[in-house]
Amino acid sequence: MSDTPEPQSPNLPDVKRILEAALLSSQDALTTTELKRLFEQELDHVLIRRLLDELRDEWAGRGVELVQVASGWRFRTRSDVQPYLDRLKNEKPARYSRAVLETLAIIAYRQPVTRGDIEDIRGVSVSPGIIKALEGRGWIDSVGYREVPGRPALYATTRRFLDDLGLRTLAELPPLAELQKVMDFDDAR
Amino acid sequence: MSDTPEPQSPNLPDVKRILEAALLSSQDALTTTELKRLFEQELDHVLIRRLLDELRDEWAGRGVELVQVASGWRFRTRSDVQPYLDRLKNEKPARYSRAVLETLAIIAYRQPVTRGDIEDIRGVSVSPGIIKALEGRGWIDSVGYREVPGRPALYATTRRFLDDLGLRTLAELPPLAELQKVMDFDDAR
Amino acid sequence: MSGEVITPDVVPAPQPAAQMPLRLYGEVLEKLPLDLYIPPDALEVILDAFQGPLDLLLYLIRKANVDILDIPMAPLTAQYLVYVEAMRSRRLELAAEYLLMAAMLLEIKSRMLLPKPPRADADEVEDPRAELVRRLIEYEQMKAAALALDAIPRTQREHEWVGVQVAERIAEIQPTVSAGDLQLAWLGLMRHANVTQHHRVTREALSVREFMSGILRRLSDAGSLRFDELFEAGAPASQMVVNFLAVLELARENLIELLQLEAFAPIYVRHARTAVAEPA
Repeated sequence: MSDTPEPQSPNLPDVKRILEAALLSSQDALTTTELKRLFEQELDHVLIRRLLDELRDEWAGRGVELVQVASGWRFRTRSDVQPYLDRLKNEKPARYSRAVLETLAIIAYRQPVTRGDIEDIRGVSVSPGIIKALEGRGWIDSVGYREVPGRPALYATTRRFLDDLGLRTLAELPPLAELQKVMDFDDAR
Repeated sequence: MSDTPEPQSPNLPDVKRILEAALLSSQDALTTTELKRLFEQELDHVLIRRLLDELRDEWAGRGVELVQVASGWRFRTRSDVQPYLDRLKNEKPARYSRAVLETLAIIAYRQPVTRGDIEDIRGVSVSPGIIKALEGRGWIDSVGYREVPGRPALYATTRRFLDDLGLRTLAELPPLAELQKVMDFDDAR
Repeated sequence: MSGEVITPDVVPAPQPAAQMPLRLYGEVLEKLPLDLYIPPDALEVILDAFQGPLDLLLYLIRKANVDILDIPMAPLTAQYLVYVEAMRSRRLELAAEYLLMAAMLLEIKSRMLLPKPPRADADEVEDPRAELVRRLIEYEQMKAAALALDAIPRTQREHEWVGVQVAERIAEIQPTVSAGDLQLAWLGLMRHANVTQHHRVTREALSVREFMSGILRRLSDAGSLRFDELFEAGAPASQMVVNFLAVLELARENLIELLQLEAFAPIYVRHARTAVAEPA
């Protein structure tokens, strides 16, 4: 229904050019399925994937890189230019206290967990402000309730958490340290 | 926890790389004065300007272009990729106002009609914007003039109107006789 | 959420105790436990640095370099209690968890002192420290994980998302209209105007109207046409009839002129008074 002329079937260099423009201008990461929707003709997933890999290689060494995160493909600035970009920013990036980081780690590695679970592990009470800060950042959300008295909320990390950390899945989180010792201990007793 | 080291004085290729990353990631256009703030050492306006021109040339022919607008420099998508990017959007299209729909209905069912005819039926004046909107859409056009003072244009619906509505002929428009029944029914309750 | 966190690693190394003797539950501690001394003005800061009793215990254990799986309960408990006592004596607000842990440590210590029951299945006797050790290990794991998470480069700190402006739309998304919308619009009109009878249009009449528009459009292009040129040779009879009706209706509404110069000469059709200057 739009007045713009239907775009012609683009050739491969054009496809890559269009993929690049879409990824550079998108507010969010784009999956290969979404990227396929750019084109009228049916393009193969494998082809899109190959072109994305080519794009990633072409951008290597520049100030911006193409990365694959949990919710798809996205361009982001490379960390080595960040100190320059910081000079343009008025606010400093948020630094999180140990309490926030430990809470986040417990939710990330033990999800889904209730606030009570987090308190058991940390040995101290968890202030509502900590949960709110993580929710506000869009890194955790409540995914349900545990069916015990009080029906406490169960928290889990979000896709945005993975995106912001440049991870595709939770499996890419740093492995937990000292796990071996726990096993030894369990075996020993 | 990142104690990023103070960036070293960048060399020229790096300056260009940093300018590019800053412009690609900025929400707004950046002036050369703002761009100078990226760097600790004092860079010449002329130099920045030259690098921006180089960047613009390097991006020529891609799906995204570096442009200088009133508020500074910014990257934006080129208009020729727009039809592709539009496919990603799933915004709902706007709806026509009742005035537009009624005007269109009168032209469709009573064609050829003048603006005066439409006004007689609707009982209100028809703004030129409505006629323009329907002409712009390619749904109506002027097919002649009525030989009365002022020689008002006679409007009729176009082939494109039928195409866009999926009709082969005007006779496939909903019959008005049935409408009468609907109305009688509505009035009866 | 205070930004700067002082990790336990910055706790100053123990110094020779020359100050007042520390008291623990009323008794003067003759010998300071290893690694216990804290300069008085640093105490608050240091206690702030601990995330809770588990964190404090871990610090004591790691500092003493003992095996977490074989914690010497007596010295550990003593050290822990000194810290807690120091906090209390300084009227620092002491989280209840610290006292709870103190009670737990004392309980474990006392159970360790009891002779083991002479049972055949001695293997099955659980170490009183087991639960504490499990919790310490899990917490230490999470502590390390928190640091590891924080070390991952993240958006808004080491990276920015790229978001290039999308060029202004060339054509806005056009509203869609269905035939039903038109029907409803007409319905609304008729209801409003109450002129239904007058404007009733039949299916047949619509066809005529379509041909009327078509004829006018052709006349706009051609200027004038021979009457027979208005009819497509070989068209179905019904279409011919409708077309003819359209010509008559156009003439009746004075939208076209029919011209015949003499009898039996070709009839010409043109826009009504098209000869009058028409805007280009």
